Amino acid sequence: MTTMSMVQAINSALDCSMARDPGVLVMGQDVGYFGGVFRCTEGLYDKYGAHRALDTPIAEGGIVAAAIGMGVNGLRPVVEMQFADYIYPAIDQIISELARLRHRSGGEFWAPVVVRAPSGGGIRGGQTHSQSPEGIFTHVCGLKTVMPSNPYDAKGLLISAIEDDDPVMFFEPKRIYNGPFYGHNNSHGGPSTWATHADGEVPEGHYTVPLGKARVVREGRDVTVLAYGTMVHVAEAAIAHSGVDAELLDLRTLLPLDVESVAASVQKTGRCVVVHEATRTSGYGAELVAEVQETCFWHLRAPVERVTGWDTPYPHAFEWEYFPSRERISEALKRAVACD
Amino acid sequence: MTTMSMVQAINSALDCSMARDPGVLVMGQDVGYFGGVFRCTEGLYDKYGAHRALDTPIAEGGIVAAAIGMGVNGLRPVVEMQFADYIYPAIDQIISELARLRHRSGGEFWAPVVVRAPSGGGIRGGQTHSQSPEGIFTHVCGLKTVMPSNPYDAKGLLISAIEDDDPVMFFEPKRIYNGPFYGHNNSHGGPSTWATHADGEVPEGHYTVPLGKARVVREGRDVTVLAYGTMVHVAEAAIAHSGVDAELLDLRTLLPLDVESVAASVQKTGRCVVVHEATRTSGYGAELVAEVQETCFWHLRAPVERVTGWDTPYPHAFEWEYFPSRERISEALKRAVACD
Amino acid sequence: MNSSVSSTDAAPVAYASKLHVPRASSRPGEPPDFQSLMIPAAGAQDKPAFDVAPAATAELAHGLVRVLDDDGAAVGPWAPALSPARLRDGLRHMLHVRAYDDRMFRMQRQGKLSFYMKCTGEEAVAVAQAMALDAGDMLFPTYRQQGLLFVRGRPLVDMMCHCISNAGDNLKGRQMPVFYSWKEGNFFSISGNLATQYSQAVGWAMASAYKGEDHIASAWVGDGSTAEADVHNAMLFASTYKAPVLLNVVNNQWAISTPQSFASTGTTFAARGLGFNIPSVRVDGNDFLAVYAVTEWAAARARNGHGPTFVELLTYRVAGHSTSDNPDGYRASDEAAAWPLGDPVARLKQHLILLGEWSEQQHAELEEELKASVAADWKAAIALGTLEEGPHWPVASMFEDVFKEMPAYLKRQQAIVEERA
Amino acid sequence: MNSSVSSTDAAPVAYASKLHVPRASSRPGEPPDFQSLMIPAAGAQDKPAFDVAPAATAELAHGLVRVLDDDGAAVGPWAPALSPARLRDGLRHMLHVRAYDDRMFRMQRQGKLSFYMKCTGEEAVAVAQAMALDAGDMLFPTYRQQGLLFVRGRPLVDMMCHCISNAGDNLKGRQMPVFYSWKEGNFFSISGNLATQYSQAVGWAMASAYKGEDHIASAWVGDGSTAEADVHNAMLFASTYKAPVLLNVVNNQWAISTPQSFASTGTTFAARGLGFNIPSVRVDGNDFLAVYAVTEWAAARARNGHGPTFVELLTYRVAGHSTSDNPDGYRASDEAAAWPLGDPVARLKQHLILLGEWSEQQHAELEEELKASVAADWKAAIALGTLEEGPHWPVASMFEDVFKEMPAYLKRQQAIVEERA
Ligand SMILES: Cc1ncc(C[n+]2csc(CCOP(=O)(O)OP(=O)(O)O)c2C)c(N)n1
Ligand SMILES: Cc1ncc(C[n+]2csc(CCOP(=O)(O)OP(=O)(O)O)c2C)c(N)n1
Ligand SMILES: [Mg+2]
Ligand SMILES: [Mg+2]
Repeated sequence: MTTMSMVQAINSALDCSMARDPGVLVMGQDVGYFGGVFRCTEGLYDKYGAHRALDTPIAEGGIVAAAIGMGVNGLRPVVEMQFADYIYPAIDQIISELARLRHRSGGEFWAPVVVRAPSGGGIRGGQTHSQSPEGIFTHVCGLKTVMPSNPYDAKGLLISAIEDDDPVMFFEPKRIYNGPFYGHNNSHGGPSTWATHADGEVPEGHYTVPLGKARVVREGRDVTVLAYGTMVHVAEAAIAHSGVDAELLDLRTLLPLDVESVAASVQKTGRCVVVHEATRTSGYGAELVAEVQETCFWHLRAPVERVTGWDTPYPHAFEWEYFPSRERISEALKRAVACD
Repeated sequence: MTTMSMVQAINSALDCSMARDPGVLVMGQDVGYFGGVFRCTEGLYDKYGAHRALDTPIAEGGIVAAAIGMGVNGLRPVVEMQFADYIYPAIDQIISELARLRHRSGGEFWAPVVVRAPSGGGIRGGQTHSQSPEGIFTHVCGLKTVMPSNPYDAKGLLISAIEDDDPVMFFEPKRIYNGPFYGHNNSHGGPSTWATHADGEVPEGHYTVPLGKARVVREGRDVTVLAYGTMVHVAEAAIAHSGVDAELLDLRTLLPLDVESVAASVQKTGRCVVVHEATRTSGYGAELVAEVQETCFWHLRAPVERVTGWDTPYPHAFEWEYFPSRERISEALKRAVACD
Repeated sequence: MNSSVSSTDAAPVAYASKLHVPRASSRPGEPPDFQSLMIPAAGAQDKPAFDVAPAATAELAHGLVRVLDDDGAAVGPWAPALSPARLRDGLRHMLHVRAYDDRMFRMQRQGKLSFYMKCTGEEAVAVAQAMALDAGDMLFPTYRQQGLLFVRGRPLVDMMCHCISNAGDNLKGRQMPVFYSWKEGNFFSISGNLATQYSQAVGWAMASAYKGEDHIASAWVGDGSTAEADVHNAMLFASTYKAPVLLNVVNNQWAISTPQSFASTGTTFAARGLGFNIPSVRVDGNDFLAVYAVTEWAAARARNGHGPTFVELLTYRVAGHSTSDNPDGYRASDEAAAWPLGDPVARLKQHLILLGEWSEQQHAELEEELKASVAADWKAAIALGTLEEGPHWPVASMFEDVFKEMPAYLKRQQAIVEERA
Repeated sequence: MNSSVSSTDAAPVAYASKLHVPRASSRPGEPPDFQSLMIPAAGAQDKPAFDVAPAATAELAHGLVRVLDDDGAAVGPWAPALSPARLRDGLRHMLHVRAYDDRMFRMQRQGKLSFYMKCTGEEAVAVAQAMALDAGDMLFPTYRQQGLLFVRGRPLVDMMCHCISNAGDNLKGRQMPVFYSWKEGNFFSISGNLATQYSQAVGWAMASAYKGEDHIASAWVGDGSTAEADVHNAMLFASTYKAPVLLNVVNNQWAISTPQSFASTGTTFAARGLGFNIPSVRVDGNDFLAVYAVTEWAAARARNGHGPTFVELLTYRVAGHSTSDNPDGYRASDEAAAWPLGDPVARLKQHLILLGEWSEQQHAELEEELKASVAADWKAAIALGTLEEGPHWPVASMFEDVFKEMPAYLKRQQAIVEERA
């Protein structure tokens, strides 16, 4: 056991997977010699060579298409999109091909491709380095969608994703690549680096965290908070800040959603707040509200509220006003428990 | 006043718009000489010439990009995607560019492009000629999303869309291009061609139907049905079939949603069923459920239910089992009113 | 120039447009015009070494490799060493495809299929290419290379069962007709989305090189579909990583109603390959021998580590695009007859007769035989179910294969369907 | 070949890969290697007529248009007729850009900007091209053509205000630094998404032709970004409709850490234009006169109805990609010094001195003057607000311009933000 940042944990997941299976390779822009703009593939080029830490042209659609062909030919490519914002040129290959191949071929062909993409705000990247497009992919049948919130899960989920025979969209919240994050001023009192966070303790070897299973971060009685990625930590801070006895679920996998855990919690608490950084309208939060409403209607004692990014592009100068802050979540929690 | 099919009404909207404004042009695959695979641009080539009924290469991304450039240079291009299923190669230009341009340039540049696309099942087109991807676009800030359910609205909404200075995604339910449709066996008793349907009466000249306004198709007291496109008619048939006194709203514009009309209706009826043909998870129906739940929670007497396409690709042989049928909607209505 | 606007509404002055808009080789009422096609004589092109520099193929990319001359003789350096028996195999496959197409088209007209697409006039492309490739080579076709399946020996009954989505359909009723998939035959699942397979084929070939294997990939795309970004991606990746892949463009002059001039930019498609530093060849797609020879050469290049080859196959789509269109609505009805490269079946037949290895009578007999066998196959296929009456796969099977294992939420949806059934 | 696997886990045998993976011109610790660049002598290329056939530009696409020889003399048919005053303007603009870049880079290092990108070594590209275009021509640049703004006269204070997102930012604090937009100067909003502007520029140019106007468009893209599908779309549409557009590729050898060999397919970028039947020219991007001449020629072609021109500008990215990377991590630290085409500022200066129109002293004085004026501009900019302290645009302004008119649901969201403020 050692401590790792999320970047190191992802790197370790790739390393373990490449060591165990010669069919695993990483590919993408600047992932080879350079080790990736966020350093997630650092060292893999030296260790596994230019063929397995494969630099590519700047053509997201071509990268995913090539990965699909490789997947059909027995490899397990792990594609890095330099930013989730740049996934759109590849979306036809992802939606029309990668997601559908097994079904349309009656099970004859499939491509076990993982698409990794740093997402969310946190680097003052403005509207084209801050997006959270995960909701779009949850609308596409045939894709699994994952977003870890800490190093331990990141490594275990990524290894699961690589070993999974279905395609997986793996979103990495870049804001917590190098340390946990609790909101604007980081004044939660929690550990400020992964090195001192419990979930920063990561085994060096192979292990998996199953896809499709949420994690109860904190038990509580009065309201359920559904969150994933960075927002898990901000929600944790908001719970502390608000003094509300909330139960916090880290969904980890968005599709397939762990409906059982969600329903069990909301049926217990009778209230629910959904949090994500993505824009609000038709975001994944809408699906969560719909799901909760359908499975827990008779238990609900307050409207399920969404705390999300605004329905605007992510503005460079106003990251903090855009970001679903500890305060906004905290107010939603208080509104929820005020209902009875 | 004359009667028109939806194809003719769309054609008439294009004709009127081109006649009034030399900056309006239609462009896309087979839209020029041939008049479009669904005949929506028939006659425009002869009337307005090859430059204004512009055939294009088979490159959806290139078509939308060119349209954006044209829009920036003062034209109002109306792009036809041959099928909504083929919109994905253009999605980067739509999401990253068309939708964002006005905002990112501080209002300096914008492109008033309309993207028309036949969507939904109905021609045994299998998974790549039957999709309803509208939900994805409602998650993208900066785009308006429209889907008409009849010739009158189709023409009026399309003219509004063309005259709008914002980009508009305009989805045309191909199943009702040539006649209304009430479900599998069409045994609703309603008119079977637009020629005998009230909404098939369409003025020949210019008129508009405003974007962002829903239409009450049928007033009712016990449950609100939210639908758009083909499903409006199927819902109408289901209401008749079930005997439930339902209020039916044809949303017409999905974004911006006419929340006022939706809320007013659900607050009156206390129950709501949401219907669409698109796949269920994270579809636009999720947003509707979330919205209803947020604005009408204290009025709800039953869970808001979604009746949608299944979370699978649209299967060639099983169109009817896939399609949200009159029966499935009807059962949902009965379940809703059974709650109290 | 824009026509002037006429309408009931007040008509503002239209612009005096200077935009260039490409033209078609013919439109209804116009005479066909294939003047702009460069068609050198058979035997005129050199055959370079396998390791030819891309730039040295400029002549091949702008010219046209042809082997069969007007008399049916095989001439020039590209004439392949094919035995009469193999040539007769080729002829049989082409006739078989044609008989199949005719039957299926008629069945569609009778409502037994929802849709169909013929490859009439283009049979040499798929048949000769499949014969020049190895069984272990992976095929990434479009809907217009049904000939590949015939050469690789797929039972016609299986193809038909797919086309009518019956209980014998290996695609479980999910796909439209003609979007075949056949793993056993290394024939990749055909996508409804044009050109996506092109860049996937390159990835497949990269994986083959990555694994140190000798199998190559071959991909096809239509002239119109070359406009898609996937073709760019394919060429870029193939050239960058020297992937062992054949990138074929089947230039049959039309993309539904849109002429090739909306994709060719006024030069040959093969020329585009040169821009990506890929050796590129333009070949008479109606000349069985030429197609075979070029494919054999390109495959050998790929297998020996010389990377990709870009091949334009010049041919003509004699039938409509599909059962959904009538080509007389957008091109002169006598255009096919005016096509200067003739009919691939007639040309190979002429060659075999010239060699003394075939006769009109044998030909007529073969046509009859194949017609009868296709009819028998059709009977066998519909015995396993029809589109409208079934039996089909169980409806609930549509929930399978979305994922390898069905997640709980899909099981719940499946249960609803099963309840209703 | 794969390196062998070493790990704590049991290591299965890796494949013996045959995949070709391109190499870089240098990596840290290696000597720079620009052998494979073809660099003919200045004056060696012919200058064709405006209506040259695309194929006839093959020499230009594989060669290199150069005007300034080693002594700083302007030689050959491409030497443009530029007055000493105009040349001094060009020199001043390039030095101004350099002074601006230096200042902004330092300010970023001090935390006053969130991010910055220099164009050091590439100043001739944007400056000479902007000078060769008309004010009414529309520019579709990348983040590395800041020189265009200098030539068109944008106040530096405005550029700085954008970069620090203060109250004077015309982009209202929405965009990252360097993603300028300037409608008044016909300078299109720069996108974070690479290459998207390239195909939009073609649409803009098509609209110009559609309206019967004479304005042309000019678009830029980096060597790495040529891999994006938009570049393919741009070339295809530009050639198909003969759009009046200049399609420029700024080949500065690197795309972040990735060498141009991952995009060039081993030939010139200009060669790709030939495949689309577009006249194509490769030009010494560090030769102010050559860049000017080629741009002037291409612009005249476009304006006179001869359609697009594809231009590769061969240059070198002297600085890091942005403030976020250190190039010593992925290329030899002496690579810039080994770049065979020198520095564009030094070369134009040498030329002017040779003409007797400039001196070392004037040069030094100009550098001082520009440094001082940029410093003054910076003061004026931060007086209008800083990134961290403001004043900024009102926070609630972020809800504006999503649509032309704000819909009710956005007003509701805006109200929440206003309440909190
Ligand atoms: C991405 C995409 N866009 C559009 C279509 C609709 N479509 C189907 S076939 C076709 C024409 C293709 O022409 P070509 O590539 O020349 O092939 P051919 O049919 O002539 O063999 C079009 C536009 C599609 N299937 N996929
Ligand atoms: C679609 C997209 N993919 C990836 C990126 C990330 N990215 C930004 S700049 C860059 C390198 C571009 O290199 P090049 O085109 O050579 O231009 P240069 O920076 O050298 O001027 C990359 C990969 C992006 N901005 N957009
Ligand atoms: Mg074709
Ligand atoms: Mg570069």
